[in-house]
Amino acid sequence: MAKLTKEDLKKIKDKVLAKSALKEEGPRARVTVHMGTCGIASGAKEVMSALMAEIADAGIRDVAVTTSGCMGMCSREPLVTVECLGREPIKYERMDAAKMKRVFQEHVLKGEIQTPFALARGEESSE
Amino acid sequence: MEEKIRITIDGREVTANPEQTILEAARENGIFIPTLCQYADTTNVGACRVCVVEVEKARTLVASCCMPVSAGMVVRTDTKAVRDAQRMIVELLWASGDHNCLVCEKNGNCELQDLVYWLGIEKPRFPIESPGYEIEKTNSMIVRDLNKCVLCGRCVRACNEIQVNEVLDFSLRGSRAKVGPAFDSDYIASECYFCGECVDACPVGAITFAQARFGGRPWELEKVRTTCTYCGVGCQLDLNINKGKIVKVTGNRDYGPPNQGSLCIKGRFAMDFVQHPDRLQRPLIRKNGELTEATWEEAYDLIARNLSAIKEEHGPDSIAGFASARCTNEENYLFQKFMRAVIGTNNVDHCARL
Amino acid sequence: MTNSIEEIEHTDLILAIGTNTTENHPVIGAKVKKAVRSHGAKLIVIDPRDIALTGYADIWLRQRPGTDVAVLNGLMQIIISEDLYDRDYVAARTEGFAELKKTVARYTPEYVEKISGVKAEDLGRAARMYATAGKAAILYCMGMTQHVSGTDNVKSIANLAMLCGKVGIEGGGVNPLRGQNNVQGACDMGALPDVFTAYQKVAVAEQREKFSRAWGVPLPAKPGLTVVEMMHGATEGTIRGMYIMGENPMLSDPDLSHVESALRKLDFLVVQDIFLTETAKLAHVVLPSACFAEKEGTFTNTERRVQRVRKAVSAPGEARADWEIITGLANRFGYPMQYAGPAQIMEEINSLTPSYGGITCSRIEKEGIQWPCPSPDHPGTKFLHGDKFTRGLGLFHAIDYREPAELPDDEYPLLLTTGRVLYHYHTGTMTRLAKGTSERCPESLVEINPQDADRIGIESGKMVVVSSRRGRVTAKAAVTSRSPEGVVFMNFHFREAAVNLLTNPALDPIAKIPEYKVCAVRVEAA
Amino acid sequence: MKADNAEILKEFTPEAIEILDKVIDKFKGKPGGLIPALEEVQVALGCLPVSVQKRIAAGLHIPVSRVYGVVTFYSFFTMMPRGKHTVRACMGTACYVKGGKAVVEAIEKEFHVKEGQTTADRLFTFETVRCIGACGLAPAVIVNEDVHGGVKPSEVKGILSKYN
Amino acid sequence: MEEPMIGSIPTMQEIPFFAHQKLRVLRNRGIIDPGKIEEYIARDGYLGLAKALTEMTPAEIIKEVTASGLRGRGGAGFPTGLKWQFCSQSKGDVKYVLCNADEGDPGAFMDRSVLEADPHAVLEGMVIAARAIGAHYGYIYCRAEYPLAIHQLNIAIAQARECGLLGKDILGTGFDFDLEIYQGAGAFVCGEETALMTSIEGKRGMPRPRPPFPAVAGLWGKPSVLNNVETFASVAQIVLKGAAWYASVGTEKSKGTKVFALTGDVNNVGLVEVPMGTTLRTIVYEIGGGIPGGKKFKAAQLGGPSGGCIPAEHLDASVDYEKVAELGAIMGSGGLIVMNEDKCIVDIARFFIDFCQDESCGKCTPCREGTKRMLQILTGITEGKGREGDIELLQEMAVIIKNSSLCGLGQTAPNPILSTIRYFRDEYEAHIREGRCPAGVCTALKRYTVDAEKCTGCGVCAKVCPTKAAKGEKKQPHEIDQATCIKCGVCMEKCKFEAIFVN
Repeated sequence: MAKLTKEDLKKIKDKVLAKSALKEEGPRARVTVHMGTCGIASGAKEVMSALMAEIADAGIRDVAVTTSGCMGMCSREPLVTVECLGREPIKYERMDAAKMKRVFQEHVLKGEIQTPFALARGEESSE
Repeated sequence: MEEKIRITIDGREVTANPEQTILEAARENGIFIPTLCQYADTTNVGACRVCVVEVEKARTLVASCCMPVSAGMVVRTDTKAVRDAQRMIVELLWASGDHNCLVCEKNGNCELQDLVYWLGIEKPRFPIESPGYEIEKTNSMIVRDLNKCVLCGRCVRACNEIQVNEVLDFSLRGSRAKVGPAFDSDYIASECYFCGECVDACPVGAITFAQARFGGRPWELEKVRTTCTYCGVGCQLDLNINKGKIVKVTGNRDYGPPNQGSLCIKGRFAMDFVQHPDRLQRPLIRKNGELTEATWEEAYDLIARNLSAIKEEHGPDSIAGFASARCTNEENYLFQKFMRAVIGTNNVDHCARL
Repeated sequence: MTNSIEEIEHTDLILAIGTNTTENHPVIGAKVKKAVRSHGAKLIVIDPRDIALTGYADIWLRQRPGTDVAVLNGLMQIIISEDLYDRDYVAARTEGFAELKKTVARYTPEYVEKISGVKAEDLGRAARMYATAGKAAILYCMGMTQHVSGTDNVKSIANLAMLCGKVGIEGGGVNPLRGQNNVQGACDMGALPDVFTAYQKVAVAEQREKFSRAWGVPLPAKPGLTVVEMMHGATEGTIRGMYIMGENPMLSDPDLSHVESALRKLDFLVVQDIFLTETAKLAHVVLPSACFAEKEGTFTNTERRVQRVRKAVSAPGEARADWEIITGLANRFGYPMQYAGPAQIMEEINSLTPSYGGITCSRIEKEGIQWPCPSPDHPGTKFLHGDKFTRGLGLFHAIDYREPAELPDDEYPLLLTTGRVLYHYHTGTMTRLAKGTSERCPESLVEINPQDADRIGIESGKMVVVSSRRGRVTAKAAVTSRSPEGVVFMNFHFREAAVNLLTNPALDPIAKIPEYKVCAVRVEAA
Repeated sequence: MKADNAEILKEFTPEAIEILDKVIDKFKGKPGGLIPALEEVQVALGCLPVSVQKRIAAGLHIPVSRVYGVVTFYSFFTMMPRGKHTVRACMGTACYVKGGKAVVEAIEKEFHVKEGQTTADRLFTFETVRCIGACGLAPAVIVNEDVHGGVKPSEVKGILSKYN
Repeated sequence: MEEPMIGSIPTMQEIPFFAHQKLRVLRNRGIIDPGKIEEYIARDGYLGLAKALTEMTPAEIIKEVTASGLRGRGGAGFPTGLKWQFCSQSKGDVKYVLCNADEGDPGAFMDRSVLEADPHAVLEGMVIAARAIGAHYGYIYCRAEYPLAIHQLNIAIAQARECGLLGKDILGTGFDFDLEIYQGAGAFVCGEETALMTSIEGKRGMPRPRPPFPAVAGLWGKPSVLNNVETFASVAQIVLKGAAWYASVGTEKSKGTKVFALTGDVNNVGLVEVPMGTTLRTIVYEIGGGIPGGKKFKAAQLGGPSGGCIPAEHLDASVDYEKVAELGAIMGSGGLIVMNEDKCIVDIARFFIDFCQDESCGKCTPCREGTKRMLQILTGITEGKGREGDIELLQEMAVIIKNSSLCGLGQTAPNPILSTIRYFRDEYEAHIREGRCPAGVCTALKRYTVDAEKCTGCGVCAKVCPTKAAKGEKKQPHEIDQATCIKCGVCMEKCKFEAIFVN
């Protein structure tokens, strides 16, 4: 990335927001694996591997995968957030490879929220 | 010169230089604050905390050795909190090692002993626990008994900041911390130069002179100030004499230039020769090819006779004299005077070039 | 020293050339290190050996032994060509600059590198660092003087210091570190063949007459012989009698076999010492003297400070202080010498010696005084040449590099240089009797570079034979990169491996100092 | 030069020495470079024995006493060769209150090591650490890079048996 | 379209753990990918910096930060703006900005989490601080135990450099600032500011006396500002949104939010950010979800080994600098460890003093020797060797050590002892006078006894007892001989009738 000026910051913001926004032409969905130290210690890496394997197997191209830091709720790690176009994000708790596989197959691909593992919906509020 | 500022110590208003510490200002005004780790001409580290005082508006007690004075500062050196802290600190130090004055070379000249006495501590409230280090007696110059070490770090600073030999440092940490050469080796196996600065710096009996052991109690020793006989630096030193013998050599930092109390291994530890049995005690005269003892009169006679004869026969310039860079000014003066005025030759030289 | 020891600690730059300060003058060495570590002074070391000071140095120039004039000229060439010299100082206080400039112009960094092995780039850095430092003190020692070019070396140092205006200022100067406790005093007291006290010349009638009057006898005008010349005289038979007070030429002089035969040829030899030294063993009469701890008097240290010596213990047996012995002898010769003690001798010195005029025993009770101190109210002199040099203007000497007298060749392929080690002193008469120093350094070591050692096939701890055209000694090898390739180092403290059996008696033509620092040797496994 | 390397060659291969010298070169003249240099060397060589410390001291122009003082001050540094795996039991407050002490005791008992020691077979070096920041998993045991959370004393053997 | 089952899933705001939090420092958590600077920028990242560099003078930055009431989040709570002002007034062309990421308190992981999840927030704060004091170089002192944090930081630094947000001519304004990570090598004391600087200088991390203060003579003797991760992470938003915004939450003297690492005997272990002044009860019971297993709350340890315990009676206390200090704890960096009734308070005090004495650098006497002796006394008490007068001696020592130690480590090390004696003196006395550990934790004081009513005399305890301390006639109630019992607890574990209990 080239050296930025103040004006560039806003442009980047708009660009990122535009790019990351879910849309029909893709990406339709985004899966975020929360990978802080505690998440990783609880098995977030296995969850991530399972997810990547599922995506590869399914040959899907319009699902974005991203990582993020700790959600703060260490005792429920690993946590995964699934966002699908036009729907509220869902946080899944205490994930493992099998659950990830199921969430991918059912929720991401078919839109069926897996309530047994779901912790919450929506986003945290910040100022 | 910067302007003096006014501060109050123990109710007395005194003046001080702005860059002075509380300790320095107090000392200058004859107010006693005990110290242990403080050592002139080295960094004030504030480690032992014996010198704590109360400063108005300060959150805690402050170490007077490293707290600079500031205008209007109000200091108390003698409150209960100060004394309680000093007592606790000294008790902790006492209990932390093998401070057994009966067998300690420093008895009578020990700063910890002085502190215990000054504070009037009967015995520490903590069980005495010596770390149990082996006493280092592996060289003939310096003995180290780390069981007596109070970790004031004076030896480390003496080694690093005064002599800049950089042989000693702290190792480990917390209550296991130690001072010494790298890898916890003994002095003789280390790169130590045996300048002995650490011995002079040690306030307790942890680092002492090996050859002075049992050579005399501090109060039995007479210190004679003189100039070192070795190199041309001319270090001022104290020969410590007991019963007509040199027991040890100590530096004295009050003497000022040229060495400010520092010495090297030779000045410090190579004075054995003075008392060596091989010293010449009587004049010797060669008789039948052998050097045999004689009286001064016989020796003088023989010299006067022979040199006069040579002078008579070959002239004064057939005689030559070596003066000595080892002898005093007065002796060299007399020697050249002797050669020039008595023998009558300028054939006088010494080893200046060698 | 032109300046004082304490100034070293607070100067901006120290240039140490030909001085292994930490081993030979440990307390001054400490000041150098302190200046660097605590006060941020810069340090330039010029020495063939990797001495302890190099570890503290900003720049270390490792010249081949004996190439100092080339290195110093090289420094000056850069300083002049880059216009870094002190123009005002040179104009106001010196003469002979044009000559100097012309001579040193030849010493380009590349040329100097060829002669000395010092990298051109390093030479440049050093030149700039020295010239641009505020205060800069040069320290030197026997590594400069014990060469056939010794006088040239010293003059070149003076040239450099004057060129940059660093003489006559606090923290600056040209500072020879005197090796023996009272070598300065012995010189000051006229224990030299051509001068009385304070360098008053025997050849100058006026000065001679002053002493003649004071001593009540006529005095010879012709300068006498130097030590090495005396030995030659003894060999040749012109010197028949010798009186040696407290010296041990049998170990300290170069080419010892020659010294021994000279001393043996004497008709009469008197040696006055505290031990039966190698020299004393050859004497006809040996007089036992008191050592420093057994008598009163004064020593003058390397910074011209006259300090008290005090009696702490009694001399053994019938041994007497040297001054007592001399007065006794003089009286026996019919020349009366009556002194109540050294203090009274000092009074006589005060009266005859301008620079010692005000240095009385009582004044130096607490702290020594640095000469010149002409009168009892004079505080002494911290540094010399503040306003002007002794001769008025400082004279530049245009000097060319000359090779040492003996260089390695096929037969003797290595260069031997000699010196002291920290733990011993001179011929070892005293330190070798001390437990501590002997324990720390029990034997002589031949320091040799790993590359040379590999080539010759020797290793640390093995005995080797070192031989020169004059003799051979056996000692233990210490393989170390402290020694540069092609150079071996030995100390001269051990009679078992008396290095002066090897050294070359070639003299500096002016100072008559032998070239202890360079000779050609061969090293082989023993 | 062979003679200069004699001591260190007894313990390390020429390749290892080359790595060491590279690190020394990297930090030569850098203020405060000692600690990062020691960190890198320890990662590369596994430990910092006397010979290595001497070489670092000489290379960085730092007194060897200071190097040793630093090595023994920081708990990260070790002068002894380590085991194949490093087992660290967290003894942060959270782990302590959740039974970390019992886990430590179990490891010590099971593998006959004390804190700071290496097992006789050189398989494990056992240490305790003051909080790895994974308090949510208390009590935690870290083997090499793997964090094991909620460890019970009885599970210790099973967890460690996977490492060999 | 309404999801058929979604109603059964609570919203984030309906979950108490999240509901009571107010995210400022943690505002990007779980949202951005910390490895992508553009995601940070998309959340208004570096706008604060842009404002500071283009619209504000250094004095204005300091004024804004001062007005916000931000206080150092590392423990002592010194006003950040004031610290910067002192440093900005120090003369010198070389100054340093230092970030303390040596989060050494056991039980604290706030800084790790921020560095892992939002490293740019810290960088941005540091650049702003540099601009305020006139520094051009900085260090982040991060403990080596945080490999992921260091990894994320390295990525963030590289990206920021590439974007011209670090290095020369930042954002084209002509301001230069760069920084590097300095890895701690495992010494808790290096969290102390002068020790941290000594450590960066490549030496043993031993604290130096103050004055001179770091603002005057810090790293390498140059004026330096040291703040912790959370403090720096707060700065950019203060600059961007203004002091008034920041000061809008919190108490009179403690403004803004505080991040806590909530751990121990609590249902929701995790990282929480709450407004200053939130009650301990809210944190423990609402956010933390209470104590597992229906156990009782005994105390919360605040401020790690330098802090103190707050007992149940003060659950409703407001958590802010002043109140916490008044209760004998300190805010510290934010470790909040909840302890239930099963925890022995003497054992906890012993744990903390063990930590402090182990981490003491050894330089000053009170800390080096004093903590060792306090540990010895406390260990004695937990082993049943406590003596009358021990409590008083501990108190006296604690006061003197606090009062006379060289650095913050020693000056706070006795806090856990003082606060536990203050609130749980009876528990100390039970150990000393009755040889009893009320919580049944101290092994040496455990007494295993048989409830004769429940015992069926099955003999299992006698069979498993390694020292034959448990014995009795068949079918008769058994007994445990206290003299030979080694308190291994096997008998209790194996008893099928729950007839063996421990007090």
